[in-house]
Amino acid sequence: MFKVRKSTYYLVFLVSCLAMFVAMTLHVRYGQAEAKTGSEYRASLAEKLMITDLCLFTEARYTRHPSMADLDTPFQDHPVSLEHFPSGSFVSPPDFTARLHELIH
Amino acid sequence: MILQPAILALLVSSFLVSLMLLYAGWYGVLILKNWDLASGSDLQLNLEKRTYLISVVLGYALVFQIFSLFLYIFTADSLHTQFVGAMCAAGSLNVNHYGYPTLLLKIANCLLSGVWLIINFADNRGYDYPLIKAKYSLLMILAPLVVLEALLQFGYFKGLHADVITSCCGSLFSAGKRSVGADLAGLPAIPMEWIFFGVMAATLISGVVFCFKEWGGYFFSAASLSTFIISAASLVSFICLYIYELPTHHCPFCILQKEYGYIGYALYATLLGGGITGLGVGALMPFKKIASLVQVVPLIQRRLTWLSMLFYLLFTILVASKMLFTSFRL
Amino acid sequence: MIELMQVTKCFNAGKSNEFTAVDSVSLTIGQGLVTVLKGPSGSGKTTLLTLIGCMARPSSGRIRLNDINASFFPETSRKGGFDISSLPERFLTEIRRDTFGFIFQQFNLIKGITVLENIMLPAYPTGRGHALFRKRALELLEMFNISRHETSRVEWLSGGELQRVAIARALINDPAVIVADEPTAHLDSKLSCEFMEIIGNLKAEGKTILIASHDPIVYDSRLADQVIEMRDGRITGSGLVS
Amino acid sequence: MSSFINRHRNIIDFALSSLLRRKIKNISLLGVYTLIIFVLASLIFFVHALRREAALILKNAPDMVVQRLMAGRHELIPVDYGQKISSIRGVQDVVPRLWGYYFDPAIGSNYTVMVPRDNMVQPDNIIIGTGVARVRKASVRDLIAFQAYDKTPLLLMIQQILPYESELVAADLILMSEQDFQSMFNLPKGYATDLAVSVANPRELVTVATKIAEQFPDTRPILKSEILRTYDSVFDWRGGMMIVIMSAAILSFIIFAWDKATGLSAEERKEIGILKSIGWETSDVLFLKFWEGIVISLSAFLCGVLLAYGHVFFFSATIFEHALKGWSILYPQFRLVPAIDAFQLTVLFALSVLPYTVATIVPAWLAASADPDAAMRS
Repeated sequence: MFKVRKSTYYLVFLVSCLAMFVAMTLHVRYGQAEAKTGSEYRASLAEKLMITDLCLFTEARYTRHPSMADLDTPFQDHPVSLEHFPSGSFVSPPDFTARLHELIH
Repeated sequence: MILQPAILALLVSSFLVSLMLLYAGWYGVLILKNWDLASGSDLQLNLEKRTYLISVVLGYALVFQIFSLFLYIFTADSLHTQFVGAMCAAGSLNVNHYGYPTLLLKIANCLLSGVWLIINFADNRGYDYPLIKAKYSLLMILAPLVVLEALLQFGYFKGLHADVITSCCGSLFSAGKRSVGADLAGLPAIPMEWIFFGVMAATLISGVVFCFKEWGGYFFSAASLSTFIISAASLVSFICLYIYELPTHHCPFCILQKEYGYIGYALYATLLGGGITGLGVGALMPFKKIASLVQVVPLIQRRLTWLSMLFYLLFTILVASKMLFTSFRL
Repeated sequence: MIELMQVTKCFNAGKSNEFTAVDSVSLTIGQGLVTVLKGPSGSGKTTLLTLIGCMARPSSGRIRLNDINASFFPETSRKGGFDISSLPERFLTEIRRDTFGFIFQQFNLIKGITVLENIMLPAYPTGRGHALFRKRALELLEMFNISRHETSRVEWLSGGELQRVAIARALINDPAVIVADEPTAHLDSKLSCEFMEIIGNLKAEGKTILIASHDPIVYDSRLADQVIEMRDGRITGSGLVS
Repeated sequence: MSSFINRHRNIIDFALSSLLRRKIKNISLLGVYTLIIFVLASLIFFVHALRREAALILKNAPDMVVQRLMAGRHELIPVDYGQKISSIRGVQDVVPRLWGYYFDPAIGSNYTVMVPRDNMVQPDNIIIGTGVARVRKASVRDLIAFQAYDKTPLLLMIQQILPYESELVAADLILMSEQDFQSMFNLPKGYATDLAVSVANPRELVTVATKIAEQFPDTRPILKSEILRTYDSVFDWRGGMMIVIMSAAILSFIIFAWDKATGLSAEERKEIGILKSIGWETSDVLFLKFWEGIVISLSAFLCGVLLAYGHVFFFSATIFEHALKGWSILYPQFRLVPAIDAFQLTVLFALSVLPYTVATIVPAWLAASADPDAAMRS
């Protein structure tokens, strides 16, 4: 009489998970190759229109154009910039600008 | 301070390892002071139980150490975008004075905790705890080093401020400037190749001699340690050149990147494996004569020697194949 | 086979609740014999069993085992027995696993897993092949006539069946010595007699058997070669029965 | 070697049996663990895919944008600044950009209005992004009414709708001619929103920026590298509300795990006593506990990551969508291009599995170091 051990079952589970990981990386390659024309189109559109930001959150200026926003935009509506939750929590006010000023002056 | 999940992970793991080692070290002191195998007292029985905990803790610590060594380099590498002028890990490690000491200490701690585990493994094979004093004395050295490493690492990350202009690997590891990196890069490549293959051959030959003739254990261990150091220097001096196929790019960290097929991981892993096992052989040499280990130690040593030779051989094959199969020539 | 010299076991030494469970006991247990430790509860029988069975280390005194197989101990020096009294737990366990099989008063089976797994448990850490000891476990089930319970959980079994599972578990590593602590305490007379029958069979196979019991069915049995009476941690009387 | 493997396989066998015995408890533990990893991994995948897109899209963005600041706010910039800037050595080209925001009171959404460079749009016509078309339910050749600065209506015809692929950059765009832009916003003559500057040699970018900042103290040059870095840090998985919430979740999970590990029930204690009495050694029990932990944490990690991948790249991060949408009316719809970040996953592994493992060491040892004779004495 033959009975499959529990550790064998677990091993099979692990191996199939790892196989799916491999499938995942293959899918990434495939997906990126497939989306190549789309990506290139977006890049060329951005170049043609001189776009500097992605269109992710449209509710406020500093979330729509994070790199173009004023130094203190987030504070004009509310001092802790949580007014545009949740995108406000993803997009922090740009901090490079102040530093660049220090660098230049 | 730059707050990034990777930095957080490194700080957390260092903190955990230090905490574990301090805990282990405290009981190590108690063991060194109160150990008396002949006694069946409660204290002795408790201490014997503690030795299990300490072995487990050190086992985890080694795994975490190796993990955090690679994560550290990886993190430094991913941070380079934040610093103007840094082009890879070499640049971001140079942002403040703590970067490189932390890295060196991490490597040293990996080696030491590996050696500790080898001694522990041998000790557990002897029925009268023959190496108890030796291994806990080593723990007394290891614990402060790990804590120091955690502090230095904290100092490094705390001192990181994005946008500091630093030298990138291009200038750091290019010959002509005064720094350790430059000194390594400045080592002449052709003689370095001879030294590298010479030392490697010496290690392999002495390993074979030791395995079959039971002779020259210390020599093998010393040879493998020098192989470790010389290989690391060779990485900067000439091995990288073949990988990048550029005569001036000496950075030992860029080889960890995807563009080079992650070959750096294989190189560093085999080097570290060879170093730990080779050192382990030497660390066990003084204990060959202990009655309860007479049969055990030579067996372990032989296995370690084979392992060490295997690791170094793999390293050499990797290097040699890179040298042979690229169009680049020095 | 097993020699004890002036063995003492103290609990909580140096504290106010210090308690000497076994007090300078010396005795010899012969190979292939059935030895019964007899005495009221609290007389130190169980503690003595744990000391002999390598479960605990004595506070003082020596215990020597002859003819043991231990990988860590060079074969050349096995003559004259081996002193286990100050061996670390790691090695005590190795000796215990291969030399002793234990049958407990409460059977000590693990609930929620099958009978077969329970029987195989002592073999798990030995590193032997699974198929090998699984075969042995099935043979034991066959031998004790409980094959039909192979995949049942232990909580579904009756007292007599539990007893037999516990004995099968004690035999899985084919030990030279069987140690039983009050094995009949939870059994009725019929089952107790059945148990002694099994013990008789094991004795016939050449196993050394050590039982602690205050049950007359055990110590008055004709199987008992040596009965040792204990009280307050000391031996008060002993004798070879036949 | 084979005895080593046998021993561990046997122990794993028992570890699985023993986990299965407390099904509800362990499955709920596994479930919570998987959920945490799932959410974190989804976040990592989502953010990494966006970051990759941003890098791809913005690699051709203007080298530098020069803004004028007045009273700390973004102001219109005189076009003659551009002429002076183009005379700086190293500057290849200066293009004034005309763009602004338009709030659509009928829908309640914000659009970005832009004037493309080379007369792409005829007067009285517009090109709109797919997002605009969606919220306005408009199609090509439809007329859309806008309100000019003086509340007079302005009727413009849709000449073209940008293709679906452009969603991520242009969902809310309205492209119109300079003439219409002028009549809509009434910009003062000779002014632009900002200037896009391209530099021949990228190495001289900082030098040029410094010169511009010196010549025109009221301007602010924004470099492309900084825009990219901003996007990196915008998407950097830090400080975000999600992560704060999640760290609380991780923490509470670890406390839960710690509690589970330390609060060994009397029954479990007894079982370990039994194991030790029948010949399991302390290190065997430690291995048992180690494998139990690995089975839980590794399974949770693998399942969590795989589920997260499916969630983000096959179901377009449905769970986050609502969180991200927030209160914006116009929300870009895009299918993310799959991208995985091994580094971040390693970090996730470190942050979730290591603390769990450490939390179980001491409790496991406490359980394992029970005396073997304890089971006998009970």
